[in-house]
Amino acid sequence: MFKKIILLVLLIVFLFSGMVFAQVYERSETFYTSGTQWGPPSSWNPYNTGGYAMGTFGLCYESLFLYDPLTNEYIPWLANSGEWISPKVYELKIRKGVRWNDGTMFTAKDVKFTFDIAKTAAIGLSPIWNFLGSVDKVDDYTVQLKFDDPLYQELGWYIYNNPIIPEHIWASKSTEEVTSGIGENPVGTGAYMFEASDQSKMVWKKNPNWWANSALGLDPKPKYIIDLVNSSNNVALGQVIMGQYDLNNNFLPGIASIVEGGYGISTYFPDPPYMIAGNTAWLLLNLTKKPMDDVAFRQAVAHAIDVDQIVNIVYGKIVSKADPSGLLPIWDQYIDKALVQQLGFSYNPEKAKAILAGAGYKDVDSDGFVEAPDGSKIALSVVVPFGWSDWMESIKVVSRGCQAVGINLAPEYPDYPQYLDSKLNATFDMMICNDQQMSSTPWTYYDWMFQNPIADIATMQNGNYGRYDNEEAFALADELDKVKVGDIEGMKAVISKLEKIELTDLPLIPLWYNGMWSQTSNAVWTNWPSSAEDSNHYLAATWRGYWNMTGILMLCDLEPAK
Amino acid sequence: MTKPKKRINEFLYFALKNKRLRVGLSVVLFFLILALVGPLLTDYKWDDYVGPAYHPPSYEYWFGTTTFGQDVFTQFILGLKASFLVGIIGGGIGTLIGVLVGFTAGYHGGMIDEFLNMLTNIVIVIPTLAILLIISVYLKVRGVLIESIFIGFTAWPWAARAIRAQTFSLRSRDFVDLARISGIRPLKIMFTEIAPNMMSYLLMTFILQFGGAILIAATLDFIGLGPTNAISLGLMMNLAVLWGALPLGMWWWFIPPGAAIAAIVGALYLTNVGLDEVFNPKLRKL
Amino acid sequence: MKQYFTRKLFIYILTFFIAVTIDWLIPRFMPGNPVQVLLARASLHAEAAKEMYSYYTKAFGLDLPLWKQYLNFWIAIFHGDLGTSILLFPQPVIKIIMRAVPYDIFLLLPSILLSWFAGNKFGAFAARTKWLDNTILPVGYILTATPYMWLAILLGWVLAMVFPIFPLAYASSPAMIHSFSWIFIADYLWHWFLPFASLFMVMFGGWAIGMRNMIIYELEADYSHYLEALGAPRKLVRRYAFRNAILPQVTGLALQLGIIMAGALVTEVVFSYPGIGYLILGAIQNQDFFLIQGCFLFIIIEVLIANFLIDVLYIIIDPRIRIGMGGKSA
Amino acid sequence: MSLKVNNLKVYYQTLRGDVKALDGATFTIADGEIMGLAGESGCGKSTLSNSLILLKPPMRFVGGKVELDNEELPIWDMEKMNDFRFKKISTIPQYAMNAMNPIRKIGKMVSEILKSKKVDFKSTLPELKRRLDLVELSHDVLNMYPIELSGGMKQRMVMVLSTLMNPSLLMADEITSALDVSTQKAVAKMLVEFRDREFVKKLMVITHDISILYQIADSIMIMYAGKLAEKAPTSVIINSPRHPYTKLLISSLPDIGVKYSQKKLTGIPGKPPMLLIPPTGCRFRERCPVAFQKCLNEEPPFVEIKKGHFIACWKEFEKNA
Repeated sequence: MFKKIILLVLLIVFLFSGMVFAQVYERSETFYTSGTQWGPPSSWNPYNTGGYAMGTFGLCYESLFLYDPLTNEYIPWLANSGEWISPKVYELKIRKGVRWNDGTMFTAKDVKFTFDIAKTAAIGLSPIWNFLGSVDKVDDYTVQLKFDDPLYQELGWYIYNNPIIPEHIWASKSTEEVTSGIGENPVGTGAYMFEASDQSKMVWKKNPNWWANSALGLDPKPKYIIDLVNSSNNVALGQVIMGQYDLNNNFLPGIASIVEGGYGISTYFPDPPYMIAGNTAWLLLNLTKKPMDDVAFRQAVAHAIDVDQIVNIVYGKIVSKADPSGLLPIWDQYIDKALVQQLGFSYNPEKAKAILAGAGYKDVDSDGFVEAPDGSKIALSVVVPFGWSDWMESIKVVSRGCQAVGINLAPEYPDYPQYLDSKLNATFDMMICNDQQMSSTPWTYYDWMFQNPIADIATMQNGNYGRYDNEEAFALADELDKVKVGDIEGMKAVISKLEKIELTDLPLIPLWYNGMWSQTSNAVWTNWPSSAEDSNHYLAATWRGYWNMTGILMLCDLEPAK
Repeated sequence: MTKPKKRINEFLYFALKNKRLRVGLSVVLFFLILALVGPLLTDYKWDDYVGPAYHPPSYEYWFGTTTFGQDVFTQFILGLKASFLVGIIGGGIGTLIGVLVGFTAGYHGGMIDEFLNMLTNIVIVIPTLAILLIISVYLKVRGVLIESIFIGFTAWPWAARAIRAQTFSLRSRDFVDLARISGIRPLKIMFTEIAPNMMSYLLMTFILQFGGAILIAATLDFIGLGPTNAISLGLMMNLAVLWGALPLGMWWWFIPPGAAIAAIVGALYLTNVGLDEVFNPKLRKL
Repeated sequence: MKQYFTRKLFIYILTFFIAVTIDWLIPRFMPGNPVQVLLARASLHAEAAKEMYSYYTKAFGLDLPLWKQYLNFWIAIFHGDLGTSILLFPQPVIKIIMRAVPYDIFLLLPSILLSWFAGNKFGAFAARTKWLDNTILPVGYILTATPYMWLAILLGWVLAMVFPIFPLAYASSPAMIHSFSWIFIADYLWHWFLPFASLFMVMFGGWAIGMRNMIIYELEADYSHYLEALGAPRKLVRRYAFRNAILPQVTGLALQLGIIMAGALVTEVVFSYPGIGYLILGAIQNQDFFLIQGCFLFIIIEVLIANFLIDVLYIIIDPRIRIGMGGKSA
Repeated sequence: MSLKVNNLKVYYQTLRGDVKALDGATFTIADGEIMGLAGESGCGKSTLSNSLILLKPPMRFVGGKVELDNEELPIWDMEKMNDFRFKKISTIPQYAMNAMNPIRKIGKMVSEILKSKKVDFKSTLPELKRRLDLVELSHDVLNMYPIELSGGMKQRMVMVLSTLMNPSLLMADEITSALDVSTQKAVAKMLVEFRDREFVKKLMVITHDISILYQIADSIMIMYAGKLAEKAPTSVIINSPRHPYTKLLISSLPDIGVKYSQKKLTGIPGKPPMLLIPPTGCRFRERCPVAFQKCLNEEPPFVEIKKGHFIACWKEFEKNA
């Protein structure tokens, strides 16, 4: 029996002498990535927003514009230009000479079709029809969007976040197929085409006659892009170290030490926080419950949390502390510094205690924890989903901080559905949450923060889970939506009002900026984006929605390693 | 028939003579003592941030530190404690149920046997993970105790089978028949006539259940179905993998817990064989 | 014989029924509802989310009364329809599982069978061979006492990280797409080895010990003594003892299956090996209840079939059962 | 031709030291003789029979000589003995009920045993069948598994198998104890028949049941505490025993057929000495009604006081003298 096993081993060894490195996809022309796909690739439907295979939108299907969050610029893509020819009419000039990868010409009718289909099928673009009147094709390369009451910021988000689909293929699909079909054999205008997929990977093949080659002189270097299904942290980290990924977008604990450790692994910033801030981690407070409904209490909590400990110990410095306004660094220009200076909070246990005392929170029964002014006991919990290791560590810090100032707050780790349920139905006390990714406008943030009507929060699933009810705030959020995209001053004006409300009422407490986790290897590809002067400043991320935030340009700037 | 007392002395005699038993027991005892006195050797809680992160074993951190600078030794000690708890409670419950079911089935036979057999088979086949999954969602916090009880309630089938077989062979012995004829109640017979003659067997069953419970617990903890409010050896491995201890070369984080489990359970098995050789004259080697 | 089987069959059917019912409960018991989870994954815009919610609720038939859902579940099962995955929406669960099953079969069958044969042979060999009994068996004890995942972690760490001889993860190299080329098969085996080895070793220890203890009893049994008294050579005595000792080992196999499955699960997790085990963990982490459900249903069926086969095998190799069924008795 | 046992010493190894279970036995069994061996349990009779065929730990060969048909038996050597076992010397064990491999068809088992002893099964088969007829077993048993046979059938099957090679010496250890009275008689008769048909030359029948011996044995040997007490033709032992122990033994039997070992020897206080450190002198003296000084110091030899009548007792020697 042992012989058998030994034989087996021998056999394997034999088979491998020489064969191991005989690969089907030539390493030197293949781009390995991971960090988006949480299970085997299973959908190539660009409208399956949360589930389409990595790259379906961005590599295969494309949008009218790209958006560069670091420079706050729109880059004409399938559209040459978009202009407001009248206050309510937005005219899109469509790029000529673009072909779908099945050879068919791409024209205005595809764009019109894409907008129209959002009317019948419930997809990400559908809400535009709340303020869009009609879509008219002027000629083969001109489309006009006629609005009843244009929401500029929102439109600004749609034009780079919505995949354009080919009418000649999608016209025949039923509404179900559009919203939840698998969408195999995707036909897009993009730089890559479907090559293959299996349990653990998705393979994209370069589209030899991609329009941008000639039109923009862009040429993505990798012949193949292989996206590997996410594996456990240790596997991912191990493969990063061994240079088996070119780009990895997983949250990898200890990556800092790897970057310093000289494995040829780099991140956008050479030193802390290493990563570009991708979203804000908030502490949500349930305002429908006592004592969270008390501003003073919320202020106390805000002052009680030692965010630096989370940043330094839990995350090992790969994240950074959030501005009290919670606005991401890319939106720095919108932050009203003076206001923050005046109303902002920071870690200060003494002040926290003072605030509590001042508001009548006293430790009556001297159990080390304060009671509410009305004398009732306070016993609260802060929750994150079980298994979200970094957050689980983080709320320990949060609760320790609160307990230190006398607030009885305990960490709890329910399974995700419980977490979600308590979030949607406002049964939680406090929880961590980071729903909003970076985008073209702070409006997406405030829309999320001040989502209304409160009655529909559970089904809309788009923010304001603490049930903050303030008509003024709601109105301001809508007002911001109506500010023209280019009008920075106009936006600042509204945003500073929103910040004032936010900082005084603290409906939620911004804690830290989660990174746009991105670690790159120079083993096979070089010239990665970085903060360095001489290199490009695109986003090296394969996450859904990031290819069209300059991710695709990152591919074109790569250089094969010598 | 020699007198019980003399018999016990004899057992002790062989027990002390038996190398396997000596080795096995001393290893188990070593870890048990470590688990009991260990907490005195450390003044941290398992999740306190006590020192530098990624710190290899050193004088002040015997087993090094975790990604957050938690003391691995502290986690290890408390994990050990949890493991023994699971072993005793889980193993105990498992044995108890196994004994009850096995006895009743083996003693009564017939329909009762049929039924209990069926029950046993069913419990064997049903994926306990599925049940645990459902339960776990309903318990806000899962503790070591809950886990142990759960394990106990799912791990008894093989014990039941083994004991059933034993009882079968015993119930036909004359001394049992005698008792039966003289109209003693079955339950009484079971515990006065049969049980004493199976004591050794029961003890060994318990030991095996004990070891089994520890292993199962480790598995559950590893896939995150273990305690949510305490540390355990399985959870240590889970965390180590979660935080990339392998690629970061933090061997001191994932080696001790597994090694301890292997050592303890292995020692238990060894003890078991030792006992077998002690109780079963046929196997005594001189 | 016949009524023996009918009885067995009855038990199996009952077990299946109960198991499936528990299985059905999984998504229903979970707080919150799957659709919300699904929508939460697809970060949609408010309006869209609202519409999708009602759409999916219908799609998953969650708006029906419970008893109807239960009924439909059974009907669906017999149509091989295990619902739609959330994690891998909109893929049907059955399809996902079918893609994963081969990996399990090629991993589990060899490791279980090889370790069983090797372990038994070896245990019998070691028994009553003093130096072996004292040297190798302790190792055997440590092996069976080793948590599956720990051995897997160790092997992975030593043979993939410290000395990168074998790959640390996946069932095939990232540069390969399934094909029946030699290169692929070689690559497959290369990735298969570590998971196989760790499973094999742990089980091997168990079987070896089990057989060793069994055979020692058998060697002391009356029939062994009689053979010795008749001056039968050691070989014959041992052969008889082995034949008798193997029987409980077969039952042991049936009893072990559940634990082995769990072992396979964690092993696959450690090596990111895309079998059902790995799928289950992914499903648990992403709360894909329908996938969890499907996987468990599959495990239940696998275990039941395996048990049944073992029952049959047992009847073939143990005359006592066969005759007992024939009605005759000693 | 005969079995000559000379001062055979076989001890039991225990952790506390050697138990002198068989402490110097000297006797002979002539061809054609059926010798019954009786004594309380633990007196060493099983040790004697086992040591002759299967002497293995914890039994230890200490000394003495065993000659079977003028050929010395290397009983201390497990391997060498294999040449004698089955062919020259054989046994019907106490546990005859489960002496056969439960998962082998009996016929197959027999053939495998024969093969292992380099005996051709085919040529032996007719004889085997003949003997099955003799013990009234149908030939089908060869195609059956042991559990398909009743206790008595198994018993007979083992008898046939054990004697198949016409051994010179056969030992039957407590073969009747597990059987009901009628079967006992049948089995006992068969033993005699086997002897008459010369399947076996001589037998040593160990039993609790003197009544059986009374029917079949030519001579009876009484053992006490690892020593031979008395050996004489059956009638003598039953009617005019000389050794005080034998006397008590016989007289204490209320009526033939009761298994006396189950109750204490009435009338005699005390119990057999520990054989770990046996007392000097006669081992029976503590319970012996007629014991005197000499018994205390010197151990009585086992001597032939009359033709075929051996005893070990100072008192009797004096009478003779």
